[in-house]
Amino acid sequence: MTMVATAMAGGSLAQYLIISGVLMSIGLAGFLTRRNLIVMFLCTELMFQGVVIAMVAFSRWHWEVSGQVFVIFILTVAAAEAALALALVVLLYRRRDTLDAEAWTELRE
Amino acid sequence: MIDRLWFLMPELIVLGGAVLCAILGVSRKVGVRNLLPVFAGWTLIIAGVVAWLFVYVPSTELAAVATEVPLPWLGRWVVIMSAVVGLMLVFVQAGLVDRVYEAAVAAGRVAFDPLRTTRGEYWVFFLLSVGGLMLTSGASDLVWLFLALELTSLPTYVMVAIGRVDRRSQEAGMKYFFLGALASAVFLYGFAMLYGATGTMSLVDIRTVLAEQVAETGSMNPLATIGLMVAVLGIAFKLAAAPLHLYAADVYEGAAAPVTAFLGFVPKAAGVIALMLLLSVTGWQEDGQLPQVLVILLWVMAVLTMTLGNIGALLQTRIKRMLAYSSIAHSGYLLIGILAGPGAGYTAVLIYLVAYGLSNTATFSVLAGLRRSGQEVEFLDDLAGLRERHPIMAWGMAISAGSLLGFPPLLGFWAKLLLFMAGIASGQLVLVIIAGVNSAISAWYYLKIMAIPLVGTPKSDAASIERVDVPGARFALVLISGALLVMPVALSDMIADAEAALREPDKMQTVDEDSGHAGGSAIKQEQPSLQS
Amino acid sequence: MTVSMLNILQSAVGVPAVPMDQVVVATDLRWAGIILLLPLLSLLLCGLCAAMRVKSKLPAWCTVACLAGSFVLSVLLYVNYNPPGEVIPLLSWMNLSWGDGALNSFSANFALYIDSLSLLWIMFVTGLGTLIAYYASEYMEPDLGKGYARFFAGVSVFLFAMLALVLSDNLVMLYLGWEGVGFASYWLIGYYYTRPAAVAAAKKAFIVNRIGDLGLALAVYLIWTTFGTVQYDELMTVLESHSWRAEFEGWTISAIPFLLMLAAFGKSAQLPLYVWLPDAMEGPTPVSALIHAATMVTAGIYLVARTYPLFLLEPVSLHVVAWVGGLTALLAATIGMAQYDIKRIMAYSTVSQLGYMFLGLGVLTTYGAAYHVFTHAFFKAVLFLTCGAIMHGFAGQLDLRKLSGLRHMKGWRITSWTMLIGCLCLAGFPLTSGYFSKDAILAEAFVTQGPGFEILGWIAILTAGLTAYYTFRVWFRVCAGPVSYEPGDELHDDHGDHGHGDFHPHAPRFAINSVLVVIAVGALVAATPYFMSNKADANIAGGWVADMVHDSTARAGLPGLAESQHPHSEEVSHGAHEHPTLFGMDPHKAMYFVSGAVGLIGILLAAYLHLWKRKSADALRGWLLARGWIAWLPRAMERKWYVDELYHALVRAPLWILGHICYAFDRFIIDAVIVDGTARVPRLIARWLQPLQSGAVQSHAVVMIGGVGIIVLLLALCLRFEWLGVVL
Amino acid sequence: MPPMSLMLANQLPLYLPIVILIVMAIIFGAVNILGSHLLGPKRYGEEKMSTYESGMNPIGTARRRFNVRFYILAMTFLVFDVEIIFLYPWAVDFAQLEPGSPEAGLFLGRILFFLLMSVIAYVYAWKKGVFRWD
Repeated sequence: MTMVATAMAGGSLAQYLIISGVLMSIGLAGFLTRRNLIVMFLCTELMFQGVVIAMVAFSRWHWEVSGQVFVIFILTVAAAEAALALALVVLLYRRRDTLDAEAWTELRE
Repeated sequence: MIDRLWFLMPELIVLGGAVLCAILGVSRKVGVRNLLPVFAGWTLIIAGVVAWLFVYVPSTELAAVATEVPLPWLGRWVVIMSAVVGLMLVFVQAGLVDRVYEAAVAAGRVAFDPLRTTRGEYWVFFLLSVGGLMLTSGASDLVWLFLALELTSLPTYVMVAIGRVDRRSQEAGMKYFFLGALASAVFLYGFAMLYGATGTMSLVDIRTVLAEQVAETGSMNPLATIGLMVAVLGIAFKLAAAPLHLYAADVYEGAAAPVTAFLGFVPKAAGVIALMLLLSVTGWQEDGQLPQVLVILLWVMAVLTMTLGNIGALLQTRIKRMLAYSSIAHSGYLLIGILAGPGAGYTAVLIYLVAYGLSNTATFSVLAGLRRSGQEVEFLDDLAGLRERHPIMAWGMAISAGSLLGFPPLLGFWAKLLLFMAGIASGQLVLVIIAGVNSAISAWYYLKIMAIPLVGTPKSDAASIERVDVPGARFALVLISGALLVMPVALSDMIADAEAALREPDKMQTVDEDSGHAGGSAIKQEQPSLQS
Repeated sequence: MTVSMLNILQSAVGVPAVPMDQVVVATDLRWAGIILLLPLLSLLLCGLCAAMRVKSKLPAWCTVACLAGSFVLSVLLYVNYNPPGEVIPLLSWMNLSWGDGALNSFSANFALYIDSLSLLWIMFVTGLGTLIAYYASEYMEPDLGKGYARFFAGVSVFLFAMLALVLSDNLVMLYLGWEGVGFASYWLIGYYYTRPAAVAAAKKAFIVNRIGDLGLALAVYLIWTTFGTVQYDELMTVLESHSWRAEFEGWTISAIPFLLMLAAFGKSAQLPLYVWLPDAMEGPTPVSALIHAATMVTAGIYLVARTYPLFLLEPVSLHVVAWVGGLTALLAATIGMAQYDIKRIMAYSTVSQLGYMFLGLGVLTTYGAAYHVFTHAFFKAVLFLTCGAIMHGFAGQLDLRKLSGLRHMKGWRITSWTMLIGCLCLAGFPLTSGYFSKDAILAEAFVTQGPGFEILGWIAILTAGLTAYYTFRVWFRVCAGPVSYEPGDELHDDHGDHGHGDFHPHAPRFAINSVLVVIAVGALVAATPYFMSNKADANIAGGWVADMVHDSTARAGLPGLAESQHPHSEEVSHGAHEHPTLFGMDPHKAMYFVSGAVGLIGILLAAYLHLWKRKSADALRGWLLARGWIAWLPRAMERKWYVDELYHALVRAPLWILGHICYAFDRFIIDAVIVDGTARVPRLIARWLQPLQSGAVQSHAVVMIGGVGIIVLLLALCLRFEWLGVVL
Repeated sequence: MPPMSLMLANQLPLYLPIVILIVMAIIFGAVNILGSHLLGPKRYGEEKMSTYESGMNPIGTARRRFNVRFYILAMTFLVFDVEIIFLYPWAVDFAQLEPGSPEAGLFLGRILFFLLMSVIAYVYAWKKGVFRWD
């Protein structure tokens, strides 16, 4: 375990950014390809977490704490969004009995 | 003791009003629930007056506090603007939200259930969102900017969904929420890169660090540049600027007309102000130049936005969709001002926001004030012959659409003129010419909006269009139409105020050193004096 | 780092505003503001009448009274003003200054600029406005209680805007008036809004005018940045001070006249923006007479005359003005020859005559142009008003093939004879007013030196002949010959139950007849200013009208003015060195004979083809159409040289196509292909792709993210970023 | 700066313990499943194939709707849950301030304001009837 800790302390920033980018991309790909509203929402959360990892990594890299403060706020806003998404999903499900994003295409040109 | 919290006074008042609305909204008494719009309105009035008379009065100690904020006096303009336009929106929305449920309770068909009423929540979200817009103007760091933007947009998602009981409004809310969350993630990623490149969250410090980097390496840090680009593109969602504009048509159409009036102004204004802060502080360096990449980016966005918006509006028959596309086009015009930069460009943007916010609210107040067999008016042609039944509505529509088109002598014309002049002055002649051509294209559909209610031949079933029984929307319409006609008289005052709002902290401080308490006159000393 | 908006203005202002020495600020003439206020009052009264649903002719009388008041005050103003020009401040509006010194300021106030040019204009605008409003009180009778008040409100708005345009002392107020007359014109062309053609015509007029307005807006801005002021008196002072020229040799000097020209061509219906004017005839005839013949369309001439010193700085711009004017005159005349709708013929003749006026401006004879504006206002108003009387009486009949011999019909004699007077003037029949004003322009085309001006002169003479021909084609067909007529398709209610067989045309009554006679007499009398002595400068020809221009901003365009009096037009030569001749005579003298002869030939040709041998006109047309080598000519003339079709192809169609491409993209690519189309893609791919592009949320998201990605990638690649690896 | 692949290669040894852990976990799982599959007796019957072999028989479908109050309660929980995130950093900082100083008072005041907001949220939820369960 000490080796892991060493990696955290002196490890390359690139690795964290790659993880962050991968999370971001997975979230994006999921958002674009999945049709279930809840899964889509989870994917946006995944993107937020990608940002969070980047923030923490940069914060550590610069040895400056405000990045981590930002993370706390991002998590809070993400929680608020989760509550909102939950309410919205319940509302939509009651209306149509489905969570398929494709069922909601009444508004268009 | 003057603390930075002092600057937050109007926002705290709005927060207090929101709390009050939340608690009163679950009251069992109908009278109390009906008072909510009144509370919301007074909250905004008090916030505006406090900002006007007490908060942004320059003094030495306040100026010392203000140095951490990039544009400390911007709040004055934004808070008062939000309060004024917000008050108009209160009139437009009052009594129109949650009608079905409240009517059922009043008729005794259902028992009152605090869990099912949404009137209180609506006004809470309304106030919070307006408060978010006010907060945006005071942002000194990325965290604040992010929180203010989210505070502005999160409530709007709910307002869209609960604004009326309709499948389409729920669909609109869903689309708005999901795409909004996506856009938030995008601009957050941009913020993260910006932070990574500079190692600080504070906007002022970011500028210093970037300037140092430019001085060392001769060009801007690529990571910071990409970060800024991504952040700008993410914030473009709030403005409904291309390529993140597609949601606007669907959401505006799906939401209830009073909510659409709100959507057309508050999130857009917040986005514009966020862009102003972000770019003025990080983008423009000491040499007065924006990095070439950002210039190209904003240029392309502006052209795409106004062209796609206007062409989209050309072929619409549904009036809300048409206005949605037109509001996209207006974002494109606003981007010209942003591109023109601090000073003339931003001054024009501030004035344009007021003109656009008022005119937009007025057009939607017509739609909010009319019903056809209990439903909203959907097609433009339905308004034909409106003048004969409801002349005030028809003329108000003509004046506000004329102002959106930029018809002299209405306020919208002067605002557009200032924007274009600022664009030319900053060397963006081609962009302004494109905007002029776009403006000409937009005449096509704006004239339709103006002419059909006034001189159109009514359809056989036109009689079924009725006014709603709440006079708020008409009241707002008359007020705004009058304002659009009268405000150009005070144009030079407005320019002076807008310029004063854009002062940077250091300059303000020098003014205040010798002027003691009489802060109001201190502002006037450096701004253009008005002779009459 | 920040650049204040006012700083930008400041940096652009480099010219010290020299205190003006000539133009006097006259506060004692402030009552002149009432000239502007009276039409506003009339608008207010008409609005009240409309609101109270007045069914009588009250709105008409209100308008006539107010306009008559304006006219009287205009004449009083002419009597009372002091020659070099006066500024009458009314209301302060924009007075910005930033810092000390004269150069750090911008003003645009509601103030009146009174000089001979603006006085000439307001006098005929208010005078004709009064008469035509009186005429309209009878003409608009069928609309009593319906659109009557709306019509007169529109006329009042127009008069107010037109007077503001003419009287303004700065370009910003002129711009307001400019937009105002455009709006009033839109209002009145679309008066019969139930007719799709009228609505389309109104829209067309508005949109075409907007193109010109864009030019004016840009020109005002450039003038401001270049000269630091938009007020005429300061502008002229700056232009006349020699110091500024060394500093300002920028591109703006060349651009300003061309932008102004664009604005003038839009408003005054010149190539290539003339297409709206013939369509504007869809409005009520008094409107056509007032706005689209006599007054509003001359606003372009006024603008050029007002800013003439700016044109003199860039001689090429004047050459362009001359050529565009000459070619428009010819083109419109040829189209007018082949039309059958008399009102449309008059519309094309207006375009053609406006072309003459621009030709006059281009060949440095502002007084000729102004004189022609003056005479044209009268005789074209008469022609339109007679057309209107005929249209009114014959239930909308305007086809000259279906009307004949009005001269012999009871009650139509006054109409016929006043029309003859109008025709004679328009055709340039010797010793009529049109003859003198046209000669002044034609002769100067031969005198002034410029690229191909001699050719231009011959084109103008040819056009004069064509004008005489098509004018008398109308008169001989409609008023002369045997009596026969068919009613039009707009039977009023009182004729509603009559068939075509027992249709009785109702002849014009007192209001129309009296106005016709007064204006016709005016058209004849308009020749006298040519012989009245000019007080200001005995050296110049042209009589009293030359006097009118002499004291104004356009005085540089007076022939005979000594070279020394042209302060900054060294490049623009009047050709005084070698005096050119025409047929061995002084062009001014020769032109009396040449144009008189050409006009007579045209009239005789028209008499032959349309009075004595009416059959032969059709035979000639048939003969022309049968010859392959020439058949294109009559065909193109009848189809108006395919200009509308050309515009359709060049401007409207691409926009329409672009709009539909976007619509189709949305409909067939976004909705059909992405949403529905994926279902048809083979199942293997669909299983992977369908969720990507099916739901509407995701299709929006794809565009969003795709857009962001493409923009970021392109920009990043463009600027050759070394990728993120370098940063880390 | 070395190429990225090289940087990754340098870091790889650091991950060895994780790799070992993952490999061990896989081996453990695989051995158990394979072992029971190979060694265990195989007998099928109706009782054997039911969801809970030795428990109750399931009643109704698993996709039963839950009362919406569950969600509302969950959201209310979320508010107080997230609040904790802010209390921790505050507490850590507050401990370092000099007790009784005006700075500490302001610090305390701010967190009390923050808590007041939560209390108001609680009152609102209460009045809204979130905690009623009828």
